[in-house]
Amino acid sequence: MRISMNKTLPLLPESASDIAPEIDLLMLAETAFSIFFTGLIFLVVAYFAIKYRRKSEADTPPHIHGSLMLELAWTFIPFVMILGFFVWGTNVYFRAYSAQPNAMEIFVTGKQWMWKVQHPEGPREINELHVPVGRTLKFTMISEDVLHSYYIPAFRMKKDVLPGRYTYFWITPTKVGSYHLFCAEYCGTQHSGMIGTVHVMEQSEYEKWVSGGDESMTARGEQLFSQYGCVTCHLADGKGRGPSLVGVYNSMVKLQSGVVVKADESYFRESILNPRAKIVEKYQAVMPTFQGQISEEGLLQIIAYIKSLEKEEEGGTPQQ
Amino acid sequence: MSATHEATPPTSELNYLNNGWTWQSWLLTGDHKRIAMLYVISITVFFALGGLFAGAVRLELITPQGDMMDAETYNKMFTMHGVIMVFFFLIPSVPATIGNFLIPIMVGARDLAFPKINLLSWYLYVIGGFCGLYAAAVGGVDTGWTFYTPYSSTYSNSAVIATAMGAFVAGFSSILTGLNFIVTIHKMRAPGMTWGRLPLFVWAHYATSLIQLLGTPVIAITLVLLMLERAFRIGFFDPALGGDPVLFQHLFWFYSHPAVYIMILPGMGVISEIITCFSKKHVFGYHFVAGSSLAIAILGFFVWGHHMFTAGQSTYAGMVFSLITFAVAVPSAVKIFNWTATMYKGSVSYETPMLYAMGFIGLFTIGGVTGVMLATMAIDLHLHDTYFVVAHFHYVMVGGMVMAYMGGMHFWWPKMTGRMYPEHWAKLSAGLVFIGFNLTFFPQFIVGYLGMPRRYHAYPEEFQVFQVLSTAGASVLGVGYLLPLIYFTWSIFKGEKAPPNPYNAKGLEWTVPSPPPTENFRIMPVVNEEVYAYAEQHEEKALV
Amino acid sequence: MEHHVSSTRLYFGIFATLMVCTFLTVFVRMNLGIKSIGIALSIAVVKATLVILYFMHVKYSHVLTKLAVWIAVVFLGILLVMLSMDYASRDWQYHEPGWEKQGVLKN
Amino acid sequence: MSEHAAIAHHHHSEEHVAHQFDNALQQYESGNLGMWLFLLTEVMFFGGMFGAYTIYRAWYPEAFEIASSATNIPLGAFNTVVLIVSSLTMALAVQSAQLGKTKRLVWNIILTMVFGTAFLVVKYFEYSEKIGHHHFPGSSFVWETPAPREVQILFCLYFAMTGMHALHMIVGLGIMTWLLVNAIKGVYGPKYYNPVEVSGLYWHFVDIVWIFLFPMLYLI
Repeated sequence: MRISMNKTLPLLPESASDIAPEIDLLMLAETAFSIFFTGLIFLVVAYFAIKYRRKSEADTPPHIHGSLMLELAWTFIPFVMILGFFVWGTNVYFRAYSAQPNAMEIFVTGKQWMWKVQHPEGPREINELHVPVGRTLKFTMISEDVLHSYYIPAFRMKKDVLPGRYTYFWITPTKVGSYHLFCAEYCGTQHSGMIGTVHVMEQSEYEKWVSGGDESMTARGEQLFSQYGCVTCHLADGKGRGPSLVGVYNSMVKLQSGVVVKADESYFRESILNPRAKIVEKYQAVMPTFQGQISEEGLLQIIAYIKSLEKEEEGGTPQQ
Repeated sequence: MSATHEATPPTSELNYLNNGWTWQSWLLTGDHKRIAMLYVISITVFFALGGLFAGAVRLELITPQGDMMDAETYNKMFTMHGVIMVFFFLIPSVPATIGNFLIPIMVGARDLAFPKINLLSWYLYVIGGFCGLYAAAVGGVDTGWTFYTPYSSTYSNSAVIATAMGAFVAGFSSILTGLNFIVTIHKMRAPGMTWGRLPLFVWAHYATSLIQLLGTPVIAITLVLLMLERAFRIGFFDPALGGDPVLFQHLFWFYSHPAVYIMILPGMGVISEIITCFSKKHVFGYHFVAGSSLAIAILGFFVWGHHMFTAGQSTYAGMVFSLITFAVAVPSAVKIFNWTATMYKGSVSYETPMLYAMGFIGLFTIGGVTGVMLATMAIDLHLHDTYFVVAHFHYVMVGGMVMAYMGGMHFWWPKMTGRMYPEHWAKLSAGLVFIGFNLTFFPQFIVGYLGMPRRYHAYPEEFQVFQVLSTAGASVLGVGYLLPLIYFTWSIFKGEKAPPNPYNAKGLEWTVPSPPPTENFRIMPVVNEEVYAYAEQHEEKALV
Repeated sequence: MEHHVSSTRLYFGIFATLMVCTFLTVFVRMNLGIKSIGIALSIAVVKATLVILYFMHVKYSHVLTKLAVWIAVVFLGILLVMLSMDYASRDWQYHEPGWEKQGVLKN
Repeated sequence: MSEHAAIAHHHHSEEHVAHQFDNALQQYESGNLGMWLFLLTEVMFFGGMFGAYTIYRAWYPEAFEIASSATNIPLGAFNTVVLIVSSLTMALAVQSAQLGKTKRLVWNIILTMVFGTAFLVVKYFEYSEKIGHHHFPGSSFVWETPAPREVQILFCLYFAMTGMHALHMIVGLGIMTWLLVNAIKGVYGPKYYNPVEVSGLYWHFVDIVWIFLFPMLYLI
């Protein structure tokens, strides 16, 4: 497998995502700013060093205390200039880490020392990632052991992958090719072996690839849902001992304590592993914990299934 | 110009070095100058050790396959390099050696306020150092100097507790040094030594000491919690125990970011002294240079989250941290502008300390502007945990602090030992250090932007050319650091005898003999002239 | 050395106040059964202030000592506030646009 | 520097003034400031744990409420009283030294030590009670009712915070012993009471830490 390289400008990595050109532009602007200031300092120091070199031991330099105007100038002018970079950089960052609508989902599980990926349609892969060009992707990531960081230099994107908690990022690949995938957060002995390849494919090719015939995540999740007996209490009509899960994803749930929380991936994960942490209003704390019984990948499958329950109900009358 | 000159005793008289030759007179001394020399020796040992580990890392990285040592050994090499250089070299470097030696003399006192506590700091440092050496001897530690949980507390199979204990104990050494400095600067200034007359070296150490007092205890308790979690599974940070690994990062960086300023502020103090002396001019904007030290120390406590932009920290918190990080760049820039302006219309000579100081200005500027890049959240998305970060902090720590330390050692070597160093060799080594340093670390900016993560034992082939350049530079740098070790040692025995004030510099330390007597002053000084009064010196000369 | 010497009466007065405060905080919790972070910590702050001002003589001390106390309070505050800032706002950015309009689901 | 250079004024003749100081006042002020700076670091040392407590309390409010009801409020309250009494006797010890009442100084130091020891003894019983109930975190931890992991975090904080506090008490008792020996020798008086005062500052600080730990770990 050949990694795509930037041939026109070998000092820049390949640029293959929607935010990559923006980050490159920002970097270019800051580099220009930096070269200007560093160059200025270098030149002035060199000029003073030569012009005012000591000619004799009896040199008598004038006594200059300083200048308030100069101090104010070189305090505030650089500050205002870098404030511009702050606003610009923060803007791009917020877009990169904020939720985007209609994203295609990718589920990543990191463990010492491999990256496992699940696609909702079914395919699973290790240390590789196949994605279509031009689609917005939502990465939902979790670690089974220590800290990792999912880093694709060609996308100019990384995010730490933590144990016990989902982290996310959104990105749109813009260029077909194969790119490096690295673990950027030190994770132990084979840290430098926790690498792989990201394949950005044409939409049509991706569809061919993804229809490999594997069972979908939703289907696997549904199996787990009945295997662990979830289905016996979480009845779809809401008459079970546990609340119905149909259409719950992304909605607001009122808890016994009166607090209203958002039912996102983290909420479901917590409710499976630590059911008593958040009890839904009008229900009893009777659910046992599944801590240590379901793998992180299995949890993602169950959550994918719960999320799919909403989609199936779209158009129909919601069951309450 | 000074009455103390007339009272200068003949060199045959006792000074702090020849006042007692027994082991006890050194190991149980309360004299800040002797303790400073003990520190010089011990941090040199650790610098050499840390340098050896760095050498191993650089050799391994010549080839991309990772074929010189196995991954575990490599991980231990960079961890030990980081731990030793940060906790046992950079943090004590200037404050515990040059600072310890000079602060009482500069403010006009006989010693630090608490000589026994000063000695205790050195012993704590040595005990901490032995903990670190013990960890290395029983197989090393492989967590990275940042000790991130849960790897350090649960998964690593190396000597984490011994190393953390070393850093913990050395931390108390640092706290006590800072405490001693603040009390000395507040309470023991000579008559007439007002706050506005304090040398900028003292101001910088005052700011440093504040950070040592307020930041170090937080990492101390964090390391204690880490050790408890590792030893007894008392959970604080491991998610398997209900904890949050990001909390460890918060508490760790609450100290470790300000600690970066512990490492650089004293260096800035050194540079202020050198530039004014070799330009024969009052420091431009004295009050702003002094104030910027305090500004850096205080603002430095508000920026730690910029190490965690990609760590799963809230983006909104990150925004606040980013903004203040931009702000903290300003006082550093103010210093650089003022140093440059100090040379304006001066009488600039190029002795070795000045070469180091000019090198510092250049390298620290590069370190600073790349820091502004990393403070930009969007750029940090790409650059965090890559070689770009490695290059950036080496430009600040090595290009900044080590250059300043070397400059300071050359500048005050005649004062500390009473001997001159060989000027030509020193200039050669300053040049080698500057060239070797840039060759080592500049390629890392590029390989970092290309996307090579740090702490990689093996790496894709396309990065090799930069790593080879870097290793080549490191060997030049190594020679640059070996030379001073040799000629400094030589000069102690064979060097030319140094006069009290070889550079015609200003400041109380240049009014006492070289080396100074045990209690620094034969006659306690009274200060009645402004700081850095180089112009007055000439007027006086003209009158005579 | 002219230093302030507090009277024995003052010491016992402060001591009595501290005792009353301790009684109050326990009474609120055990007898009234109120678990209130606000009440308990406010009483603790009052007690700590009394100890600092009178037992530790800060009220009669050099301005430098007063400054040291304030620095301790301020920097502890920086640690706690900036730390909480992250935890309080962690999940804000993960909400997809328009999610809040979906309303509360009644199970 | 000056034509009017000062004459060296070593007050070696002045009793108890160390060689690096000009006079007793400078030594007194230095010692005092030094202790206050040390307490500054102590605040930040405990501050790290207070930070962890704040976060986990916000994360697991229910678990913390359940767990804090397992702490023994009467014993905690008793210890609070004991520590406040010891702070009073410590303050009186400083006052006695200032006034030169050596006998009263000795007795107040002894009382401070007695109350300090009483605190530790009560703490010992509290610890053994908790360990007996398997509430010590780690492999032996048992918690029957919900959310054991989250409850355990509070006990981790409980043992870390009170343990660190108890360690400070033990150090304090060591300092008191040293003070007592010197006080019996009659070292301290109106001219030289700085060691008593700075030790008192330390003792009061440890008291203040407990003033916060008590509500945080027992009451809320």
